Amino acid sequence: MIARLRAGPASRRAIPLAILLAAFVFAPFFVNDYLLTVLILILYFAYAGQAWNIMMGFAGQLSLGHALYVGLGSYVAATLFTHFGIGPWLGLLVAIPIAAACGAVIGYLAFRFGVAGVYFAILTIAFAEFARIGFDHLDYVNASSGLFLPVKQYAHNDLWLLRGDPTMFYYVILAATVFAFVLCRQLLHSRIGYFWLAIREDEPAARAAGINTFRYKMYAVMVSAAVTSFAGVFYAFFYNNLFPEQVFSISRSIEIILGPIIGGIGTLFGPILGAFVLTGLAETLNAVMGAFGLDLPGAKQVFYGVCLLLVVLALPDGVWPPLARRLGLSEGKQ
Amino acid sequence: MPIFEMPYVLVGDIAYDPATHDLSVEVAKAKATGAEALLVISRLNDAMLLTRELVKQRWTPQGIMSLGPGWYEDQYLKTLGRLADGPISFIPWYDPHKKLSRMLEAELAKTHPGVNLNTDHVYTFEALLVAADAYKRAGSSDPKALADAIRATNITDNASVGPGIQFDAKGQNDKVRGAAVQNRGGKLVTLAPKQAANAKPEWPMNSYLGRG
Amino acid sequence: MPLSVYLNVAVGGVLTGLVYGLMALGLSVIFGVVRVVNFAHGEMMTVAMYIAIVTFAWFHLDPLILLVPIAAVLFVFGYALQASLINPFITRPEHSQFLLLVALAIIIANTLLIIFGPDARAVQTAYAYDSFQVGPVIVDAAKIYAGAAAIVVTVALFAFFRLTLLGKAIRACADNHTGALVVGLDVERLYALTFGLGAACVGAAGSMLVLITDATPMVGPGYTLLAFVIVITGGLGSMPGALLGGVLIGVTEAIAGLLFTPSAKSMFAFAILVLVLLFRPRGILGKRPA
Amino acid sequence: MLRVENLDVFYGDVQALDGVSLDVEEGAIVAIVGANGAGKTTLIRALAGMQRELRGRIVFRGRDIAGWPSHRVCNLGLGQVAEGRQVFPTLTVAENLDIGAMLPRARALSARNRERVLAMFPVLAERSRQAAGTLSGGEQQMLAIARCLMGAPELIMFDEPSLGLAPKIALGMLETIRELNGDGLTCLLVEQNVALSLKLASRAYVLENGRVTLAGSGAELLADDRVRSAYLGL
Repeated sequence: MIARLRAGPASRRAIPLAILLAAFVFAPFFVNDYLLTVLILILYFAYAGQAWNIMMGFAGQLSLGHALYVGLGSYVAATLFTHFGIGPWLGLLVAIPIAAACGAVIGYLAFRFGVAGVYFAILTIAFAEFARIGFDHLDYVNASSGLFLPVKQYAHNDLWLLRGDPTMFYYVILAATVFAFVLCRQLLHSRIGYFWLAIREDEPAARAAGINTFRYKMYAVMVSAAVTSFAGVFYAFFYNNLFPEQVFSISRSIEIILGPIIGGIGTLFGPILGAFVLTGLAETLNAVMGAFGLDLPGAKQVFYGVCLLLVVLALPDGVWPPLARRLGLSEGKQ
Repeated sequence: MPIFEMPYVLVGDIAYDPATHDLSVEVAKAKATGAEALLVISRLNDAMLLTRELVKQRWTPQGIMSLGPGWYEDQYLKTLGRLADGPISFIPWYDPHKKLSRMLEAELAKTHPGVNLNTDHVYTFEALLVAADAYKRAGSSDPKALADAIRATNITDNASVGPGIQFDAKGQNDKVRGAAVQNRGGKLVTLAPKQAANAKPEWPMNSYLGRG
Repeated sequence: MPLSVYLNVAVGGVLTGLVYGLMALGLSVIFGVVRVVNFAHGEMMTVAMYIAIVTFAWFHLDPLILLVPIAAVLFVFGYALQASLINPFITRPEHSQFLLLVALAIIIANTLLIIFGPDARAVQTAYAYDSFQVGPVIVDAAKIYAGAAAIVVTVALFAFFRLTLLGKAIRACADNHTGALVVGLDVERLYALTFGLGAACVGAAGSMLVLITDATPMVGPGYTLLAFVIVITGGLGSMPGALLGGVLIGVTEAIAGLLFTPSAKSMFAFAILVLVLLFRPRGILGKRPA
Repeated sequence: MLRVENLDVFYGDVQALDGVSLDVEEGAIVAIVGANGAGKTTLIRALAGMQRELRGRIVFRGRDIAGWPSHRVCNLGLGQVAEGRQVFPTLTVAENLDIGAMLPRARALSARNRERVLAMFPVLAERSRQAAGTLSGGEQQMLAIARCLMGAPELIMFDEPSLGLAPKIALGMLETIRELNGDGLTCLLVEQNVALSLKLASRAYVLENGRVTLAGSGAELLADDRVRSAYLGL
C-alpha cells in the first residue's frame, strides 16, 4: 500500500499541483480587490478545513466545535498584541500550546471516559459554547464589547507584525495553506497517519492490533487544534476585531466543517476544493442575486442550502473523490 | 462599576445574555433587590420580554429609565398597548415645539397614519436639510465647494432638540441635545429639556396591575 | 435574598424546563430509534412557533388548542422528510447525515426569514400577562399551561410506546434492527413514523413555547443546542430522561442566573452536560449499550 | 414451494453466492450444509429480503420475490428464525410475540397462534412479563421460534437454531423442528450439527465457497464419502 501511494498517481499529481500553485502565486497581479478578498476567504477556509480534516478525516473523530481553537488562537494573539505589543508570530508560539492543551483536555475527558461518536461531537460544541460565554465575561479581553486591534495607515507592509494591505495577507494565508497541505500529506504517509486511518476504519480492530488508540486519538486532536489556532491568529489580524459572540459561535464551526465534507472527507485535496466550491458558490449567488436585484434577506442562504443538499445527495463522498477518479488523480486507497 | 457623585444608590447591576428567550430570572433578581427604579439598556425584543415579566411578576417600579433603543419604538407601543405606558427613554429626539417638527408630524400623520415621528425620521430629514442648504450656498455641485459649504453649516430652523445644526472641527454637530421622552397612551411626550418639554413627567408610573 | 425569590425562580425553571424537555424528547425519540441526530431540530420548532403565531393572528385560536393540529402538521412534515430524504442516509456516515440536516436547517430558517422578516413575533393571548399567586410564589399562567401540556403530551407518547402495537414495533426497531427485519417489520415506514412522532413533539413544544417567548427565524440553532444538552444530560433515547434533563437544565439555569450573573447562566447548563458526560457518559437515565 | 435459480450475491467486489439453485418442496425439511463462510447465512439473508443486491430468481409460492424488502417476503409466508436468535431484549416476552403477529397476514390469527405457541412452549407463558433479554439461551431460541410462528409462516428458514445451546437443549430444538414439520410446516434448515440435520432432512444441499457442490436426499448425503470426511469427520 505504501508503494502504491508513493509511486501511484502522486507523480502525476505533481504537475497539475505545480500549475495550480503557480496560478495562486500570480493571482494577485490579475485580480481586483474584491476577488482578492474572496481568494483570501477561500484560502482561509481551505486552511481551517485541512486542520479540521486531520481530526475527522484522518482519525475519524467528529469535532463540531472547531471555532474553539480558532477563537483561542485569535484571542491569544490579539491580547498579546494589544496589551503587550507582542506580534502575531510570537503570539502564535503561545497560541499553539494553548489550543493544543485545550484539545488535549477535551480529548482526555472524552477518550478516557468512553465519550464517543455523537456524544463526542456534542461535547466539542459544549466546550466551544463554554468558551463563548466565558470570553463574553472576561473583562481582560473587553468581554462582550469586543477586542479591537489598532488600525493605522502603514507606509509599507510589516510582515513581522502582520500589518499591511490585503496582498500581504493573501500571501500569508497562501503559504499557510501550502504548509498545511504538505503537513497533512506527510502525516498521512507516516506511521501516525496509518494508525489514524486504522482507528477511523475500525477502532476495536486497531486496538486489537496493538495500536494505542487513546494516544493516537489524542495526537489527532492536539495536532488539529494546534494547526487550527493559526487560522484564529490570521483572523484576528485580518479583521482587526473580535467578538466572543462571533468567533466562538456554532456557525463558525459549521463554516469550517462544510468545506472538507463537500470536498471529500479524509482526502488531501478535498478541503481545498470544498473551500473553493462553497465560497465560490456563496459569492456567485451574491453576484447573481445582486444582478437580478433580488436582495431579499435569506434568499441567498436558501439557495446555498439547496446547493448543499444537492451536493450531499448526488455526491455522498464529496466532490473530490469522483473528480479525482475521472482525472486519474486518485489519492490511492485511504 | 464606576462610582459617580449621585444622590442615588445603585443596588444592583444585572447583565443578561442578549440571545436569551426568557428574562424571568433577571426580573426576579431585580425585584428582589428592592430597587425603586429600573435603569435599562436593551433592545426591542428584550424590552418587550422585560415588560411582560414585570407584569407577570407583579412589580411596578417607580420608574423605568431606558438609555437605549427598544422602549420607545412603535413596535413596543403597538405590541404592549396600555402596558407600554410609563417608561422614560433618554435619547436624541425632536423638539415638538419647533415649526418644522410640527410640519413633519402633520405630514407623517397624513401619509403614514399611526406611525409616530421619531429620531430616525427627523435625522434623515435634517441630513437632507443640510445637503440642500449646502447646495444652495455653494451654488454648484462641485464636491469641494459642497464640502466647504457643509462645514460652514449653521441652521437654526431645524427639528431636533437644541439650538440648531453646526459642525465642529471634527465634523460633529455639537449643538445637539439629548431629551427625555415618556410613553403615554401610545404616544411619546417630551419631558426634558425644558424648552422642548410638552408634558410633566408621570412619576411614579402607574401600576401595571389593573391596566389589562 | 428572600427564600421566596428562589422558590419563584425554581418553579419557573421547572415549568420552562418541562417544555424544553418535550422539545428534547423529540430529538431523543428520533435518535433512539432512527440513530440520526436531527441537527434541524430547532428549525423544525421554529416552524411550529410560526404556524402558531400566524394561526393565532388570523383566527385567534389559542396555541393550547392549536397544539394538536400543529403537532399533526409537524408529524406529516417529519414523516415525509424521513421517508424521502433521510432514509437513504441511514447507513451513511454521521458527517454525511450532519451535512444533510444542516442544509435543511439553513433552508428552513432562511425561508422563514424571507416570509416573516427578522423581527420577533409573539402571540398575545388573553392570559399572556396573567400570573397566579400561591403564598409567596407568583407563577406565570402561560408557563403553568405550557408545563402541564408538556406533561400530558409526554404521558400520551409514553402510553403510545408502551401500549399500542405500533409503539411496541418502534421500540422493537430501536432494540434490535436485525430482529425487526427478521420478523418482517417495515422498518423504513416505522422510521418515518418515528421521525414524524419526534417532529410532532417539537410541534407541540413549539406551539406552547410561543406562550412563553417570542420567535425569530434565527432562534433554531440555540434550541437545537439546548435540546442536545438536555437529552445528553437526561440520557439519549430515554423518554423520562428527556423530561428530567429539561427540568434539571431549566432549574440549574434559573438558580445559576439568580446566584451569579444571568448572562452566564447557560454556562452552567454546559457545565452540567460536561459533568454528566464524564461520570455517566450515557446520561442520567441512559442505558449502557448491551 | 420455494425455488432458487442461479442466485448471485455480491458484497462489493466479493462474490458471496455464485449461481446457487435449489428447490424446497412443500412439507419437506431441506438442509443446507457447509463450512463457515460458505455462504449459508448470506443465502438465508438473500431469501429473506435482507440482502437485496443480487441476481437470479427466487420463486416462492409462484412469485419471484428476488429484491423484495423483508416485510413483503415475510408477509408472503416465508418466515425466518435467524442466527443469534435476534429477540428484542428490552421488550417483554409477550411484546416480542405481539411484534411477531404484526404481519398483515397474521393479525387476525393472533389470538389462536398465541395459544398454540404458548402450549408448545409453556415456559414462555410463565415468563410472559419478563424482558426477553433476561431469558436463558434456550428460552430465547424458543421465543425466536414462537415469535416466527406468530407470523403464520408456511416455510421457516432456521439459521443455526442449536448454536450456543447445551447439547440436550439443542436436541430438543431439533425435535421441535421435526414436530413443526409434522404439523405441515415446510422447513429450510442450516445447522452446524450436520449428522442430525441430514437425518431430519428429506433433501439436502452442500454449499462450498458460494456454490452448490452436492445435492441429494438426506440419506444419500449421509452415505456420501465426501460429506462424511468433510463434515462428519469420519
